Amino acid sequence: MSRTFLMLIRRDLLLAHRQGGGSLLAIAFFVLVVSLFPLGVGPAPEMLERIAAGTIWVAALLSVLLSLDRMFQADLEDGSLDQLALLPIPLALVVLAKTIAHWLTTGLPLTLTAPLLGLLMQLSPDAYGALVAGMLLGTPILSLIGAIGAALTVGVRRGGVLLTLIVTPLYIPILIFGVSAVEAAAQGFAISAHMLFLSALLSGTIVIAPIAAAWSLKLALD
Amino acid sequence: MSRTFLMLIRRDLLLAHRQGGGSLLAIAFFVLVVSLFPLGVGPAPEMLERIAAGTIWVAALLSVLLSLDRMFQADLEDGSLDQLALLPIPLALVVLAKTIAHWLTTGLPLTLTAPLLGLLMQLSPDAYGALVAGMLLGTPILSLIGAIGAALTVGVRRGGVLLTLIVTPLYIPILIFGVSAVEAAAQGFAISAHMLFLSALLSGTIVIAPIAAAWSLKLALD
Amino acid sequence: MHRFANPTRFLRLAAAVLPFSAAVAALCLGAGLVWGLFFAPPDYQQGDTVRIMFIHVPSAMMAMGVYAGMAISSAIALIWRHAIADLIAKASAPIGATFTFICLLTGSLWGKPMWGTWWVWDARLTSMLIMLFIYLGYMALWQAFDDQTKAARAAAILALVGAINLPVIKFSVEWWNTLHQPASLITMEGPKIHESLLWPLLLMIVGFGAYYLTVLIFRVRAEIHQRRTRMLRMAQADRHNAMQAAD
Amino acid sequence: MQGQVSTAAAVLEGRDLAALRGERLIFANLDFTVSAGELLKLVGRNGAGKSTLMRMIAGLVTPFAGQISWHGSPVRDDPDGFCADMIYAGHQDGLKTALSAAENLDLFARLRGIRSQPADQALAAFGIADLADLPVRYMSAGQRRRVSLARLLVAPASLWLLDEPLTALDTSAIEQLGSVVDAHRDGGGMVIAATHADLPGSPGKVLEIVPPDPFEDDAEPSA
Amino acid sequence: MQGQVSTAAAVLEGRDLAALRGERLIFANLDFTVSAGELLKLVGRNGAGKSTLMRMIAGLVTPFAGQISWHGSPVRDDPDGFCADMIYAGHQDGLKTALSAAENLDLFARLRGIRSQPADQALAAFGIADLADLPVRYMSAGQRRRVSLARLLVAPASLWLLDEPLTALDTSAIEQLGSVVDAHRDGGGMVIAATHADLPGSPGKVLEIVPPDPFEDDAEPSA
Ligand code: HEM
Ligand SMILES: Nc1ncnc2c1ncn2[C@@H]1O[C@H](COP(=O)(O)OP(=O)(O)OP(=O)(O)O)[C@@H](O)[C@H]1O
Ligand SMILES: Nc1ncnc2c1ncn2[C@@H]1O[C@H](COP(=O)(O)OP(=O)(O)OP(=O)(O)O)[C@@H](O)[C@H]1O
Ligand SMILES: [Mg+2]
Ligand SMILES: [Mg+2]
Repeated sequence: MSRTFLMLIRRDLLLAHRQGGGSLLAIAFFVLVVSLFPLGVGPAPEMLERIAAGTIWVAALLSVLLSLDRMFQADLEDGSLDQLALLPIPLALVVLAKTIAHWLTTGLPLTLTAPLLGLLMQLSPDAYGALVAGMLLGTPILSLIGAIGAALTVGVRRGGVLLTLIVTPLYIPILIFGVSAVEAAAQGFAISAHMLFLSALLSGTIVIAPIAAAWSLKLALD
Repeated sequence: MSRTFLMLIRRDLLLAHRQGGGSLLAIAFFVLVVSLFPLGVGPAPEMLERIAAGTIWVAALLSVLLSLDRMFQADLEDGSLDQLALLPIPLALVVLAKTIAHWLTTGLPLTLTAPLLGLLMQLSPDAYGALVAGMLLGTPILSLIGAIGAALTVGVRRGGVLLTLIVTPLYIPILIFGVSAVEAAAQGFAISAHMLFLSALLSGTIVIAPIAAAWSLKLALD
Repeated sequence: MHRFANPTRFLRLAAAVLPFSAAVAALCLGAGLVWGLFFAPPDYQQGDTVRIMFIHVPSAMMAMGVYAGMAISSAIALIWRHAIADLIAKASAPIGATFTFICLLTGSLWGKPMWGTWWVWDARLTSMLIMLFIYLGYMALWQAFDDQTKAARAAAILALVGAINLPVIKFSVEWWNTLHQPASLITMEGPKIHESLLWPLLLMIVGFGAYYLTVLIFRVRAEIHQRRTRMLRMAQADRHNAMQAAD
Repeated sequence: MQGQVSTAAAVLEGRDLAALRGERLIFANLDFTVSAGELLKLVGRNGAGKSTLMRMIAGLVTPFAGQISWHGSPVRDDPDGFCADMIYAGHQDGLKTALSAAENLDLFARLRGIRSQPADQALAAFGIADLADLPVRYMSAGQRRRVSLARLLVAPASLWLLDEPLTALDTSAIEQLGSVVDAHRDGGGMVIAATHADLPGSPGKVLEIVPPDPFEDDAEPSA
Repeated sequence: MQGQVSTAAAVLEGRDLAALRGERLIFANLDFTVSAGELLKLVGRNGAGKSTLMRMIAGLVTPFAGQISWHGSPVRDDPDGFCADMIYAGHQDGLKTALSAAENLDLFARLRGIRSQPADQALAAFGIADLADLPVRYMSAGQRRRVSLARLLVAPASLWLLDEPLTALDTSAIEQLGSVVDAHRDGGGMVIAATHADLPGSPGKVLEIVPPDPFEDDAEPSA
């Protein structure tokens, strides 16, 4: 069982790699979206500093959103989702493995890129820790919630945009806590409460999301 | 020829409608992204007013980006792109028809929604005209440039994200001019220069983009 | 089979050019660096930080120049289906992207003492950042196709479309008033830089150009050899299959 | 509608199965049995419900009525045990086009945990050993089909479910599939195949799927 | 490799064609002719290049060498005129699953400008008149194939290109296709079909695609 599980993660990483620099493109999109804002909003540094945390988090959220689309869709289209569903392990574990692979190829690289964007957006030096810690806890939740949305909309007409609509509202709490942690840190306050909340959310979703997503996938295959 | 052309536009509109409220979803995404900002940045009105134009334009740009993905992909996957390419009219006209349909289902509804979001973001009353006029001229350019990107990446691994990477840089001039028109109007300046620039850009791309996209599509079918 | 345009002519030309370009690159870069870093006088305003210029300006010029070259060879490849032109464009991209990156890096290193910040969102800096993305997109597009002939044509179309960014970068300092300083080297009235800085700078520029040419030749050669290996392997596989089928 | 009951003990048994698609009853009161070494051919006109039954047996579609049992106990009670001993080759290939043929097969075997034959050998059985390292993306329709059928040989399973396996295959590949199926049955394996053409090799039982009588009372879905 | 030259004047003619896929020569020096009323069957093992040739004739794939002419003049000179008189039914159905069968056919006929038969009649010829208003999404593999073949009847064209038309069809549908093809040929139409199984109806010419000799010098791509 655990060998199959690890093998599934490796499979998705291999595919992401073969299908052309998965994480690199996610990072590029992240940087691009963040740089759109100064262009739109204007370059005044004190202005940028104020919107820095929000912009970086929103961009991370959009980058994850954009990459969710293909989480199950590609496997459905070529029939390999049938094969995954027929593996002799529970479908929820398959989903968990795919979600971990998704995080490793998007959430993690985004987290590692975030400080650089902080520099571009004139983020206050005290806030970098909170930004990275928040994203380290928050991005796995994004992948997990995203897995539910991706499973619900897989094989559905206009799935991509529908997915966005379903998932974005669920992302908002994470956005709010992530951003307020950064702002608290910038003003010298403690961020342990924020981190505690994100950790609790993570432990909750890591249990619930794979099960919910597995149910939804079964519907798509039926 | 012109009957086939009009029929092609009708076809895509019909499909967008049948495949589940195409425009509605684009609008919803647009509204969602804009409303993330007061959440991420905080609700102070003077702050919102300063970032209003930029945020609305960036959100419109992202909504269009997100909808480009399926412009040719769905037709490629089910083989109807072959049939479209074999119609007895030049492929560039087919592309133009599809682009017009794309604009009618995304750019136009976004333009019509934008004033509402202006209200939400405390946009200065003088600026609404510039916002709508700019988007009316700018969103067709987004669809046209997007068609090139969509055609280049159709059928390609990780096409969606690659598309974004290719197209976003090309969108930036439109973003900058659209936003600065709104800001000029808010400060009581004339915006005719901005509109002239956008019109010129539109006339240029309407000629070049369908041809470039048609070339690229031929590659995907080859 | 002209599509695999006989590359021997290119290879011969490359072999002839290579020693010169390598020598010019080594000489100019060596002399320029020593002159610029140790002998050129510090600027009366900027002090020693002005020496960043000797890397920054040549890499900025090369970033744009390489892109222009890439766009031209893409056009040639599209119109005349010239295989070597494709390879030149492909081989140029990573070099150009590196120059762009160096320009951004040295620019922000310079920006910290000059403007008090690593980065500002002014038109020139931003358009340079965009150029980096166009380079990356171009390279990613090559990677995204397995079929090299298709990849070549798609990438060529993108290179041409992306070329509109070039004038935007070049004239950004004039169209928008920005922090970045306007052109002082290549202007209508001739260079506006003091001679003591101008000469090492020119040396560096020539050195960067020769360096680009040298690396380009190496990369194109590698591409040609790779393609040959691929063709030989395929021919071998076909023969093997034919022999098997005959048994 | 019934398959003939064979003399050997049935390993796989479907009883009183009914399928609903889009609120329409596709088939009902369907029974079948498959014992060790048997081949069950599903036939029926286009749209009769062959693919639906196939997916139902695999466990992908839930029966609207009836029950499927494996070695005497309902599949529902231990789906993972059943999955471990069954391979489903559906309409779609289920191949990753970015990976080579050998990589696809290796992945399949590793995910299932046990490997019965190396990928090369399985590909050779379908006459495409020389394409082992070619990405599936480059393959023709028939070549892809061969790779997807080669999966049957890389992981052990006693039940094979083949939905229109002959699609796009040329005559030599059809012969090869026939002998692969025969060898599997000789070793006690079972095969269920839905196909319009003839599968070469020793003949098997036939189950014809016919639409339910719309006037029969208890076949009505609302009943 | 050559098709036999027929006595009637050739309408479609391919001369000295070669195809390159992924920098590899698939076939070379291929010649064929098709005259009014003729059926040309493409045969060859899996991966021989039947689909490639089909797409090349349709104008989707550019020939690496050689030339195709239509009524004596190169297709390249007037692709639109050729397209207006040709229907290509490829591997993929080219149907929009959100639309019903009738809507799909109507769309096809309207885009081409001229309609030869109403959709219902075309669907009836393939025995699925009752499915006219069912969205294609809900159809089985064979039903979809029938809809996609019904396209041949809604718009006039003298050349039909059929790539593995028999895939997923049951015997009755195969018979129907056979008679549709015969009727088309009787009216002077031409058909090129790539298929591994036999198409019923009056026989046609056969063109076998064989791989180029890898030992022959000028077939070497690096030459
Ligand atoms: C990351 C930040 C920067 C970027 C992306 C950047 C980019 C560029 C570009 C694209 C050029 C154009 C070269 C040409 O027109 O041929 C250039 C030239 C130049 N840059 Fe920067 N630059 C940056 C920061 C700076 C800073 C901080 C300074 C010093 C105050 C500076 C001084 C110059 C000078 C003196 C030139 C030569 C202008 C000429 O002679 O035409 N740059 N830079
Ligand atoms: N993009 C590509 N790159 C490399 N090889 C390719 C590519 N596309 C097709 N091929 C190869 O070209 C050959 C011809 O493919 P084609 O689909 O025309 O065969 P086919 O005769 O239709 O076979 P089938 O009977 O299996 O459908 C195959 O061997 C295939 O592997
Ligand atoms: N989601 C759905 N909603 C409504 N009807 C459906 C749906 N899916 C399938 N059907 C119908 O169910 C029937 C059975 O389909 P199935 O694919 O099982 O047929 P099949 O026997 O495999 O046919 P074929 O030989 O054409 O492959 C078809 O008549 C089809 O129209
Ligand atoms: Mg079926
Ligand atoms: Mg084929």
